[in-house]
Amino acid sequence: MDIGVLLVYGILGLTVIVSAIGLIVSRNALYSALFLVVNFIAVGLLYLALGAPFIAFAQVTVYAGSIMVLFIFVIMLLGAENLPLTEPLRGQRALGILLVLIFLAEIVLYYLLRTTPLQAIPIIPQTFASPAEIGMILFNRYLLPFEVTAFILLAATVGAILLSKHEGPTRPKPGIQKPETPVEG
Amino acid sequence: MIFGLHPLLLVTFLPLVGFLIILFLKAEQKNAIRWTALLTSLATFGASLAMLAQFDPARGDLQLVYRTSWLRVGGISIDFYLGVDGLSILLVLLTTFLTPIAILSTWSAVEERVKGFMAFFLLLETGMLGVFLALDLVLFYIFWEFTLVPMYFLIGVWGGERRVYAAVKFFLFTMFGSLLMLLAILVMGLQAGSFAWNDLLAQRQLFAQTQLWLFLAFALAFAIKVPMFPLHTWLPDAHVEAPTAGSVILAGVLLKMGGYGFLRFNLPFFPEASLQAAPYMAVLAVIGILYGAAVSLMQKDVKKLVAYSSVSHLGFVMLGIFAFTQQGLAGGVLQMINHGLSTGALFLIVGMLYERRHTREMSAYGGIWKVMPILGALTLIVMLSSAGLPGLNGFVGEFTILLGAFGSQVLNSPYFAGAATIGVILAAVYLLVMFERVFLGPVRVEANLSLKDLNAREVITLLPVLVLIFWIGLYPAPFFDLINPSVERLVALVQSMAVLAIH
Amino acid sequence: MPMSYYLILSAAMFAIGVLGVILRRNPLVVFMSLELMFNAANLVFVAFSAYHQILDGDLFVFFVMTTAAAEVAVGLALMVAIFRAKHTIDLDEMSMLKG
Amino acid sequence: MNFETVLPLAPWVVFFPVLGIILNLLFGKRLGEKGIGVIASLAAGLSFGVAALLALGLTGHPEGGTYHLLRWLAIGDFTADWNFRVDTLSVTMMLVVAGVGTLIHIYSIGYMHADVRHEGDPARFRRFFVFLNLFVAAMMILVSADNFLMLFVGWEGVGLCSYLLIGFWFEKGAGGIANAQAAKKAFVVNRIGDFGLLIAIFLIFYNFGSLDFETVFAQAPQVAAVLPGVILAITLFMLLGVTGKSAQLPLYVWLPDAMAGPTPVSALIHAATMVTAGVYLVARSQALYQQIALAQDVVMWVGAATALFAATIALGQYDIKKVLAYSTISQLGFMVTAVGMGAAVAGMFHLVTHAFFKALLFLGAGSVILGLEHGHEHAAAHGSHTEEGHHAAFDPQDMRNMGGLRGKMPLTFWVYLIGALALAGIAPLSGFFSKDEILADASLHHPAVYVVLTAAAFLTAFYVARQLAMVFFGKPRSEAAAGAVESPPVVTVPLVILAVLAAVGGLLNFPTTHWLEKWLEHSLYGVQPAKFILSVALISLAVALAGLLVGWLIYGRKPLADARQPDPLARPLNGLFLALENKWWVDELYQALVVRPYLRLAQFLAQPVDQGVIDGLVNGVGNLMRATAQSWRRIQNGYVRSYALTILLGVVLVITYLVLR
Repeated sequence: MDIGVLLVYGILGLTVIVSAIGLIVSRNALYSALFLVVNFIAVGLLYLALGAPFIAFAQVTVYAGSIMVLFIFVIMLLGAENLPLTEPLRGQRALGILLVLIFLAEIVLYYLLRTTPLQAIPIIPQTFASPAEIGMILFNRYLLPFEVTAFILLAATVGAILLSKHEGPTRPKPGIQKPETPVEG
Repeated sequence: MIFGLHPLLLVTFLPLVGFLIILFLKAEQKNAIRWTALLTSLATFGASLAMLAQFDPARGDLQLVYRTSWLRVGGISIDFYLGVDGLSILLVLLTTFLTPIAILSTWSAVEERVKGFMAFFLLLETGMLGVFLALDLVLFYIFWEFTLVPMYFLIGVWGGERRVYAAVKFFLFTMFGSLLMLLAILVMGLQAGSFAWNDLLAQRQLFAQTQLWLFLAFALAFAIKVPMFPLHTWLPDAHVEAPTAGSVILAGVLLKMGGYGFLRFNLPFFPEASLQAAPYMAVLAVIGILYGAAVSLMQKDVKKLVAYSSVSHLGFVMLGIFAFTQQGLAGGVLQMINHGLSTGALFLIVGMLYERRHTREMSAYGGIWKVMPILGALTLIVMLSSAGLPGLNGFVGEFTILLGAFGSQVLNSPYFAGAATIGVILAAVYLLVMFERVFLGPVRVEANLSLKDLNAREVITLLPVLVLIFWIGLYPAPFFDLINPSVERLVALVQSMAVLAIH
Repeated sequence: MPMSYYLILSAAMFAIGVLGVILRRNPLVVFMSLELMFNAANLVFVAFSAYHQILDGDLFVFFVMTTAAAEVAVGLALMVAIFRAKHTIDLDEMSMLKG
Repeated sequence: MNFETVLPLAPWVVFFPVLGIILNLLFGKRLGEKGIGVIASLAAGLSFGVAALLALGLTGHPEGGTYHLLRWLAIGDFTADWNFRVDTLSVTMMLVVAGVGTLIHIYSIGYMHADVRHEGDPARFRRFFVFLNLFVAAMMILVSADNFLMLFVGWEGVGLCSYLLIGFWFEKGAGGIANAQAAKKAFVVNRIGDFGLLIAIFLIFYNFGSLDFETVFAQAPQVAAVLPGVILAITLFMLLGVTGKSAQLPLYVWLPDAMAGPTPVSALIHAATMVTAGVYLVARSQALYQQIALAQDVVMWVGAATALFAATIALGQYDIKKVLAYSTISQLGFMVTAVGMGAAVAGMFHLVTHAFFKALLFLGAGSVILGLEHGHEHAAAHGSHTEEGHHAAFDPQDMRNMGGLRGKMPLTFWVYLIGALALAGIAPLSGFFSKDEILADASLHHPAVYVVLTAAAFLTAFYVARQLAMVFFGKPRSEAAAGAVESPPVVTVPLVILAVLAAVGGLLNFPTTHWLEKWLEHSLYGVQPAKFILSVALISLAVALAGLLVGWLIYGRKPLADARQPDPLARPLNGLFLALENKWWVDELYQALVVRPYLRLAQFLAQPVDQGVIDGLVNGVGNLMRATAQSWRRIQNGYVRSYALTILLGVVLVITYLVLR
């Protein structure tokens, strides 16, 4: 394989990992958000390389674009609070890191021991995963999930509006009234 | 067929019709709701009499069988399977007989949430009838558990001060026992490939190895319901807190489900295990008789006293059942009816007093016979019936049970019956003490001086019970005619097993 | 490119996301870490889609994205609501539902 | 009279009283006291008529017969029917019960008319007659039963009536509750006896295969030959029932307390009829008792001991009815001794004569009490100031408050005297003959028993003299006694009739004719001809006279001066008299040995055991669940990151499994 291509891939991969690490170690949530944008874009480039242009663009517009705007907006709204770095939960940090390492190791082990070896990804034809093709499948085979997704989005919208709405003076909730002592006899 | 319907279906589900009608009534229409409930339960009683008319007392097997496929789970058919025989017919009649009486007793006692009360009551009736009529074990279990729900609410909503505690205790205690029974039912059904009673009976050799465990699983559920010593402590709490009508049904019918369960399932399915367990069960029964009598003597609350007396009385029933003689078993069945009548009536009476004075403490009464002569006289009769006075129903049951137990080949010792006979003395002690504290002596509390005697409705509530008390006491032959053939079959079955076990 | 590269990259990303969820007390960062994990999964989907030359993987990514968007919207709204009530967004302060 | 034609009448001895009950319950309120009394008396009287017809029928057919009314119980091989047995023994009992019963019904019309007003609840007049009719019905069931189970029905039925009538004035008595407690005591003590009878019935059924008298008695010799122990057990358990119902040692304690009932009740139930049921049972079951000598000896000695023991207590009592009550116990002891010795005819003879003279004595005592109550009310109404302080405490039954009634109530005095002398055994009154027959039999076979019984007879005469002296002689010791008046004819006429019967009752089994013996030998097992022994008769007469004389010397010559003076015997006998006065502390003994331990046991079971251990165990399971949950709930610490870590742990574990699988 071409060394240049490999280099490009290497840089992309490295960007992904580094930005991810940056995300979780920055104390300022705003930095984390920016690292995440970088990460998304790098992953989006990988999608392009994997012959999925539609997904790549969706990734950039939906994730790196609108969702991140949402994040940054909320960060601004709530104030980028800097929480102390001390860990109040005993053993959380050590145990967390340990378990994650085990997890990684196990994944690798599983891949090595339990799966048939995978070949390289074949050359992808130009027409594969074109937006038109995706649209065809989406509105034929995946019509129902598509509609369901739409419904989920609608529900999320309504929910988000309701949750963030400022509540007025608290109204008594229509609950169960305390029963009077029934006459027994 | 009655109106083109199978009589057993009609009997079982008629209360549900009333339940549905009540659902459509407004909560404020209290009288309409009461009348609907009363008329429904009376109609059910009528239907059960029609069932009785079609019942052939000479046959000891299952009659009026209704069977239709209901569910299929994993290749095993669960049938909607109803039927009646001599063991269950009197209990069905007792249920349909006591329900209208209990409903009538609530006429002025329950003023709050009448709609819910009556709705639950009719649901309860369907549940109880289902228990006595179901012949498919899964169906039986469904009805069995189903009765818990309305009763739970009757105690928990319309009960006394500690109603929630009592309701939860009642629910969990009985639930605990019946879960093991469910396991046993599943084991048996999966092994035999059917849940129908007669299929399982025909294949009972399949459980020959495991029958002791299965017996214990069933017995635990039934013994809690009966309740046998030492599983009885839910009963006083439930009785004390339950509303009057609830107590009547609880004592009158729900407890009988335990005894019936032993007769219907434990003895025929696991005869060897039953024979093996008989002495132990008899010991518990006798302890229950004496213990219940002693403990009830010390109660200050009338309802508690009656509740503990139930422990004592049902000890007799269990002794009769595990004597494995015809007299013992037939007496046990009849004694269940007797206990339902006399204890039910006692609870009605306590309810009538409570409605007037709003206390159940015996110290708050005294000399009531003087101010309420009608109630005094009626209570006397009921009390004596409970104490087993000859000529009244209690004696017939107790005597036949004791006679059966005395010569039982299975128990093989007259000491069981001898010790149980002491319970007859002790029963007189606690009942007379109760009667003395409440009805005799001078009127000590001023509030009691102005008590009104029973009104016509209350007399009508008690009168049918009294008629039966005398009828069974003086001429029980028709009742035994219904019971005997089925009991004969049961005894023959168990005896054949006993012979096999010896060889 | 060998498949394994993508898988390892994805696994690493996922692990980092998990670490973020477990170690960070800022719920916003936790959400971002969750997004990271989604992305890791998405990457595998897309990779296998290309490997097998079947489009279904891509479509799943599409669904994951929309669901993630919905989740973020609701989650952030929750954060705003909680912040209004408690004036902090420290996850460790939100432990009222303890036994 | 053809027996076959009268036999179907047999159930009517029960039906008539039941009919009376129903009529009185339905219409009594409208009819008034007269109507109630007439209906009730008529019911008892018709019952007597039926019994008399049956007796006439039996003269031509002395073997008797059985009338089948209804199948009662039939389960498997066990059957019991409502069968009425008509033979000489049962008809004798019927005649006594219905005869004395009818007289007492009539007497009660007058007595209760006054009593309900004295006690302040006239509405209870009807209730009294309902109970009285119920008693006659139950007693008739008892004596006409053809099997042990039906007998048991009557047996407990009369016990119930006893309970109801003792507690008739349930709000009266010491502390307002004593009457009710006396009633309860009677029922419970009787239940203890009934326990024995029940066990006996079970044993009979399993060893004879039937409860019918005919079948059981016919097999008795065979069974006794094989299983003598079983017969012994049957007879002794039966004896327990007898001691309960017939107030023998050790279960006699209820009878003195039973005097709380109205006096006619004491006369009918607690003297003449019900308490003799035990004697009847042993007489009826002679076929069983005569198989086992030991059983007979036990019965005999129980009777003899009771006869003497109760007689001693009677010496120390002041209540006119209590004296009679202990005398009844003592006389029942004579009867039980007789049937125990196998002299069933003598026992039955004494039963009949005792019914006459003891009913007479009780009714006479009732007449005295009525007179005193009248005098007391009269005195109170006329504003006597001296007694004001004692107004509530005045006891019209206390003999110390009486005295000198001979002049105030002459008719009552004369009939009472006849009854008392008959009780003392003075020839030629009825008591002499019947008691003599028992003594004669005892002297022949059981000299020790004879001595005991003679001693009892002496004491009997002594306390009779004491009572006569205290009640009728001397001068009135209270204003009530001074103001006493003779009772109305409705009270005195039955007294006169009973007095005649008590006087001539001895003719029934007069030593030369032996009518009763010839009559009863058809239905009694193993009747041996009674012998009249002149020496015994003379000794018994002498003893009776001596008793009367000694009693007269102590109480009659120098009567008590006032109500508070101690008994003349109190000083010479000292502690012994205290023991007699306190009835040998038997009640206290039972209280300490039986009642209180049982109450303590019950309390122990109710509180620490039931609520503590058993319910504690149940609630303990619940609490255990709660405690477990309490400790496990810490896992739910509320930190979402902690939960996330746990999820990760789960994931790791799952993958571990997948890798290692």
